[in-house]
Amino acid sequence: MNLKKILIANRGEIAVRVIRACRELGIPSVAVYSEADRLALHVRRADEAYEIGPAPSRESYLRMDRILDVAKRCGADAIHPGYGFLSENAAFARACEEAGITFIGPRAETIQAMGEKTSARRIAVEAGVPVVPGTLHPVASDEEIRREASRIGFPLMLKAAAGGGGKGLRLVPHADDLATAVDRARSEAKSAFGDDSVYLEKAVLKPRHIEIQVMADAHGNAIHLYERECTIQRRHQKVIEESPSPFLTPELRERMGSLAVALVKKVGYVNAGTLEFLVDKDREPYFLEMNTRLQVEHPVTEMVTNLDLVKLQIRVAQGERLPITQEDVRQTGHAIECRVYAEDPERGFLPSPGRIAALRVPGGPGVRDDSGVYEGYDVPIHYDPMISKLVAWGRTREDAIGRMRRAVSEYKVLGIQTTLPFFERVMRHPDFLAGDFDTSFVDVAFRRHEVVREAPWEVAVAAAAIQAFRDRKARRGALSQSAGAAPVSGWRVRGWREGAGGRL
Amino acid sequence: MNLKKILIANRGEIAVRVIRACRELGIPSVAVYSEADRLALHVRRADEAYEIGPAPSRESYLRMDRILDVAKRCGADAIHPGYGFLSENAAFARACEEAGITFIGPRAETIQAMGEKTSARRIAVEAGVPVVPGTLHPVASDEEIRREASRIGFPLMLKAAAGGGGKGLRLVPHADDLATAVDRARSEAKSAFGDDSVYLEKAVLKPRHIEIQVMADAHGNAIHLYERECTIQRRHQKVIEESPSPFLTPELRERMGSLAVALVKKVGYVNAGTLEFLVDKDREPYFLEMNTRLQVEHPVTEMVTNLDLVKLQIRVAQGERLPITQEDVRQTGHAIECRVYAEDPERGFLPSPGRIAALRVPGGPGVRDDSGVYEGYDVPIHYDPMISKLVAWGRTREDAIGRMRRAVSEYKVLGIQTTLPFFERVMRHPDFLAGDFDTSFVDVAFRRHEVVREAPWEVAVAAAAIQAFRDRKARRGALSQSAGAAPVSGWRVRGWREGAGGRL
Amino acid sequence: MIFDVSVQGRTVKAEVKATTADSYTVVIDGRPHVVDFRETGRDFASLLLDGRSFEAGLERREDGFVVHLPADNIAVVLQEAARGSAAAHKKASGPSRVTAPMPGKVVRLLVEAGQEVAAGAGLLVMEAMKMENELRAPRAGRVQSVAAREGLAVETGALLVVIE
Amino acid sequence: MIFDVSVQGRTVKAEVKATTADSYTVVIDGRPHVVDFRETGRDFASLLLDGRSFEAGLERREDGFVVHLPADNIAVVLQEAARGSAAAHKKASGPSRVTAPMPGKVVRLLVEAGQEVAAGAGLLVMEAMKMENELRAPRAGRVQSVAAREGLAVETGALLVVIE
Repeated sequence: MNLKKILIANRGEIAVRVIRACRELGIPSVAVYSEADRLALHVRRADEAYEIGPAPSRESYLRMDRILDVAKRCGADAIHPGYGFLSENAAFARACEEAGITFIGPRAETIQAMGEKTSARRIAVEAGVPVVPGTLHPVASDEEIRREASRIGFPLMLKAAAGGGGKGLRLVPHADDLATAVDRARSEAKSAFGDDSVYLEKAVLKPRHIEIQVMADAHGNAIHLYERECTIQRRHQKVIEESPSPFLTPELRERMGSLAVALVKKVGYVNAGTLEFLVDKDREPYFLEMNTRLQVEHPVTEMVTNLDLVKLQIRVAQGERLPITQEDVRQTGHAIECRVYAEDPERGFLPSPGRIAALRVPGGPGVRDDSGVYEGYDVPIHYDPMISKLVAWGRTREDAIGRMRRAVSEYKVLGIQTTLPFFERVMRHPDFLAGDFDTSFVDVAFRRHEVVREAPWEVAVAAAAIQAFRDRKARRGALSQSAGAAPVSGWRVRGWREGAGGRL
Repeated sequence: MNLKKILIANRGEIAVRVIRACRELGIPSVAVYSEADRLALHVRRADEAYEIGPAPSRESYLRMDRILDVAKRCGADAIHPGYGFLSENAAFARACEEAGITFIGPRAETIQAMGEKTSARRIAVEAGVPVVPGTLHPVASDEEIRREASRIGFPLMLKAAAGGGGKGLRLVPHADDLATAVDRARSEAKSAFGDDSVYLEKAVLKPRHIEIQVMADAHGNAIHLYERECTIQRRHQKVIEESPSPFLTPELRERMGSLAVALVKKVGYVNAGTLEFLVDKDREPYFLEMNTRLQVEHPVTEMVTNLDLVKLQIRVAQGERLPITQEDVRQTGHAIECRVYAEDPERGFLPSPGRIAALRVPGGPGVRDDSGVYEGYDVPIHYDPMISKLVAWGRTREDAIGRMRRAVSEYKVLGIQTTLPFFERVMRHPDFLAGDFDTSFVDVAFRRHEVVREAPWEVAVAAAAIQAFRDRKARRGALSQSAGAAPVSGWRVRGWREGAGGRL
Repeated sequence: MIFDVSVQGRTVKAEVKATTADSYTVVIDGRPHVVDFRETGRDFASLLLDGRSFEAGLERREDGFVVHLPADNIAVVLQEAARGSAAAHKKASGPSRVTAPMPGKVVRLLVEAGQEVAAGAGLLVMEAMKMENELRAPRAGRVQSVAAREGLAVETGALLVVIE
Repeated sequence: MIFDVSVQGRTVKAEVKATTADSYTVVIDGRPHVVDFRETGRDFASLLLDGRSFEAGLERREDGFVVHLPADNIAVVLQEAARGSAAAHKKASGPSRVTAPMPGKVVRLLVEAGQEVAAGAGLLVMEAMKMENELRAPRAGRVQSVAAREGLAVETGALLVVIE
C-alpha cells in the first residue's frame, strides 16, 4: 500500500522536515495552519494548505476534529503528527484509525501504554528495565503528593504525566518549594497537554540524559539506531545533542540498545520511538520515559547512521518491512545538533520573538540546517521558540565540533536574539571539548567558567561608527555615491531596559 | 609539522571551500583578490585578504610573484591553489618550494610529468594503462596538425596540452572544420592557460567520462576513493557528476581503481589527484589525462566516502601519513552534484552575469550547497560562471535524485539566469533516471525528448497580475495597508532581444 | 484592473479584483481563481489557490515578471489593457537587430556589411566569463550594418549587427 | 564625525573620516585604524583592517547597532559627540521601572503596591512561547506601583512594576 497524500498535523521546522521527505518520495503533502501561521514556512512549502483555527494551539493544532476534517476533505490518506501537539495523543491516533486514515506512528494502544509516563515505568519494571525510584502512578491530590514526596525524599523531580519537551517539569530542591512547584507544573501541563496530572521521581544527581532511538515495523522487526547524548539542557529542555555519547562505553551502549529493543518488542511497538535514560556518574542507566514519536534531535541519528528516519516512518506506515537489520546499522563518525532558539542567552534564555530582518544560513560540507523560518518572517509569540536545528557531522567528535564552530560563525540571524552566540561559546568550552559535563552545565559550570576569547570590539565599533557616519551623510544628502545600498526602511526598535532580572 | 597559515591562491566557491576547511581545523586563512573581487565571498570569509591586481586573471590570479609576495608579507607558510589558475602550474609549485612555502599539491616535477597531457599519456602507455589513440606530443605547426589529423581520422578531438575544464577543447567532425577549430582552441588555451599548444585524439563515440579520485602521502601510501561519473556535459564541460557511476560493473570499478593506484605509485604521486578515463559502449576504459589537483566535483566523493578531501590534502601537505588504508574506504549510498552556473539554459547556456537580487538556498537532510556567492553580489564577467555546486546524497541513486529534485525546487536565484531550471528537467528525464546517457545527453537526447511537466502557468499569471496590481495601487498611493512590504528600489531591466541565436 | 498577458507563447487576459487586503479574484480568460496572496519578504510571495500552495519568487522585469515557481521559472509579460493591448505586437517583422545577450568582449567579426547570410550563420564571436560564444543569424538576409568592433567591450543590449 | 560610544561596558570616543568612497580612518581612543568598508547587501558589510577581513551583520537599534561578527554579536551604543555625550548618563538612579522584556501574557502577580521586596525576589510570572518566566526585582526596595494585571497581554517595553 502506497500512501497517496500525507497531512502534517504540525508547524515549524518539523513540518518542513516531513514535507521535504514527502517531496523527495513524490508524495503530495498537506499543511494545516493557525491564523497566526498563514506566513509560516511549512505553509509555503507544502503542496496544499488549510487553516484550522485561531492562534492558541488548543483552538488549532490540538483540534483533532478540524484536522481530520481537512484530511477527509482534501483526500489525505495519512497523517504525520511530528512531535509535540497531537503526536502522543492516543485518542487522536484512534480517531485516525477509525476514520480510515493512516496515523504515521505507533498504534493508539501503544501510545496509551508507553506515552503515559507512569504506565511506561510500570511496564519497564515488569520487563526488568531499571527505573528511577518514584511514583508509578499519576498523583492527583496535593496531600498525596506531599506524602509521596517525603517517602522519596528531596531533591526530587515533578513531572507532567502527559508531558514532554521539558514542559511541566520542575526540580524541587526542598520540601518548602513543593507547593509552588506543583502549582506551576500543573498550570504548564494543563496549557501544554490539556492534562494536569503529575508524578514524582527522585532527582538523580549529576546525571547524563542519554536516549536510544528505536524503529520497528508491523511484522515484528525492531532495531535500535544507537544513542543520543542530550545532557546539555537549559530549563530542563535540551539545547545540544550528539551521537555517539562521549560518555558511553561500548559495553554500556550495547546494553542500553538491547534493553531498548527488548522493551519495544515486549509491547509490540511499531514505527519510530525513543527511550530516554538517565545515566548516573557510576554509569548506571535508569529508564525515564518513552517518546512514542519522532524526536527533535533525530537528525544526529540520521547523520551517523546514514538513514532517513522520516522516510522509514512512512515506509513502515505503508506496511513495509524494515529494509535493514540490526547488523546493517553502523554508527559512522560523530554528529552534533544545536537548537537555534529565538531566545536571548545573555538574559537567561528569555524568549525573543519578532521579525527576522536578515538571515544567512551556513552551507558547505557536513552541515545541515533544518529551519522553519526565513528572512522577513515574524517569529510568533504563540509557539515554541525553536527556529532551526543546526547539525554538523565529522569523522571524529573533534571534527564535528570544528565544523559546528565554523557553521555557527556563518549563521546570521538579524532582528531577534538567538542562542547562536551561546553555541559559539560552548564549542570552545574546555569541559564541552573534553566531553565532561552533566545537566548542570548551562546553569553552573558554564557561568562559572567564562570562556576567554579575543573579542574584536574595536572592529564592532569601527563597523558601527562607519555605518552611522554613512547613514548620517546619506540623510544629509551629501553621499551621492552610495547607489547600491537601498535605504533601510526604518529603525528597528527594541528597548531592552533594566528589570529583565537575573535568572529568568 | 603543523601549518600555521594558509593562503588560498584562488577565488569563488573553491576558495570558500578551502577557507571552510581551514576554519574547521583552526588554521588562519588568507584570501587574495583581484580589483573586480573586493566584494567576493572568499574575501569576506577569510581571516585576511590582500589585493593582487586588476580583473584579468593574467594580471592577478595568475601572477605568481604577487601571490608569493603576499604569502611572505603575511607570514603564510602554505598555499592551496584550488583548481584552475595556478593549480597545475609546475613553475608555481617550484617557486613555492624555493620560497620555503608548502604547496598543497603534488611536487613540481610530478605536475610537470602528469599535468602536461601528452607526457601523461606517454607515462600511462609505459605503465600499461590503455589510452585513446592520438598524438603523444603537443603539436606545434598547423602543417603537422593536418598530417596527424589525417593519420588519426575524423571525428577527432582537439585539446589544449595545458588545459582542463573544457577550455581549449574542440570536437572536429570533418577535415573542413579543422582550421577554424585550431584557431579557436589555441586562442582559448592561450587566454586560459598562457600556453597555446594543442594535441589530437581520436573521438570516442558515445563515451562515458568516468574519473578515479586518488590520494597519496609522501610516505609511499596511495589509495583510490572510487569513481565519479562525469558524462553529462555541455560545451565539453561537466554539469552533473555522480558517484557511483550507474554504468560501472563492480569488476570494472575494481580494475579502474587498481590502474589508477598503479599509475600513481609509479610516478611517486603525492596529495590529491584525479585520473580521467573515457569508457566506450563496450565498457573499455581509456586513460585520458590526470588532473594533479583538487577537482570541482570532489564533494560527491566526499559524500559517498565520508572523507574530507581538503583536510586530507592539508594533512598530507603537513607530512602526515594517510589516516586510512584502501580497506577503510567504503562507497556508501549515492551522491549527485549539479553545477549551478550563471548561464541561461534556454539560450544555449549563454553566460548571465549580473546582480543576484535575491537568493534562497536549500537545506535539510542530505543536501550540501558549496556556494561562492550571496544575495546582493554582482556575478562578474571576468571569471568562470559557476556560482555554486549543489550536492545531494541518498541511500540509493533514486533517493539521491529525489533529494536533488527537492533541493532544486527550494533553490531560488533571482536577478540572473542559472542552470537550476535545467537540472529540474534532467532530474525528471527518463534517460537520466534510467542511467542511460552519454556525452551527447545535453545536446541531443535532452532536446529531442522534452520532458512533459505540469506547467502551472496560470499560477504564474495570477502571481504576476496580483503583484502588478499591488504595485500600481501602491504607486497611486491607494494601498495604505501594505506596511510590511518595503518598496522595491527599481525595476530590474534586462532586455533579452531576438538574435541571441540558437546553439551558442 | 485588466491585463494583457503573454506567457509561454500564449496570450491571455487577466482581470484582478481585490476582495480583502490579501484575497484576490483573478479571472484568467474567463476562468476565475480565488487567490490568497501574501508577500513573504521583498521578492517572494505565498499564494494559496483553492488550497493549493505555491511559493513564488517575483523578479521584476521591464515588461513584467519572471515568476520563480518550484518547478520552473516562467516569464510573464503584462500590460494594463486600458492602455491598448500592445503586448502582442512586439514581434514585428522588418530588420533583425542582433544585440549583445550579455556583457562581454567582441573577439572576432565573421561578417561584414553587405554580405548575404544564411539563418544560423556565425556573425561574430563574443567572450564572456572565459568562454567564447558565437552569435548566429536569427534568419537569412543581408547584413545591413555591423556596429560591433573587434576588441571592444559591450554591455547587454548593445547593438551588434543588423540583418535586413 | 566624532561619536561617544558604549561597548561591552567600555566608553570610548570614535572619530570617523572618509578618505575615499570606501576607505575610512577610524580613530578609537586615539588609536587610528584604516578601514576598507563595503556594503554587501542591505544589512551586511565587509571590513578590511590592515589586511584582516571581517564580515559584519549590522542590525540597527534605536541607539546604535548590534554588530554581528563571526565570533559574537556586540551591541554598540553611539551618539554624535557634538550633541553632548549623553550616552553614559543613561544608567541613572531613582525608581526602577520593570518593563516587559518580551511580548507575552501576565500569568500571575506575586507582589502588590507598598510591599518591600529583596533584590531577586519574584515580582510576577509572564508567559511567552509556551514558557512561564518569573520576572525578578533588579534591586531591593518598596513596590511603588504595579501596572500589570493578571491575564493581560503586554508588548515589549510595557511598564509592569515600579520599585522605589
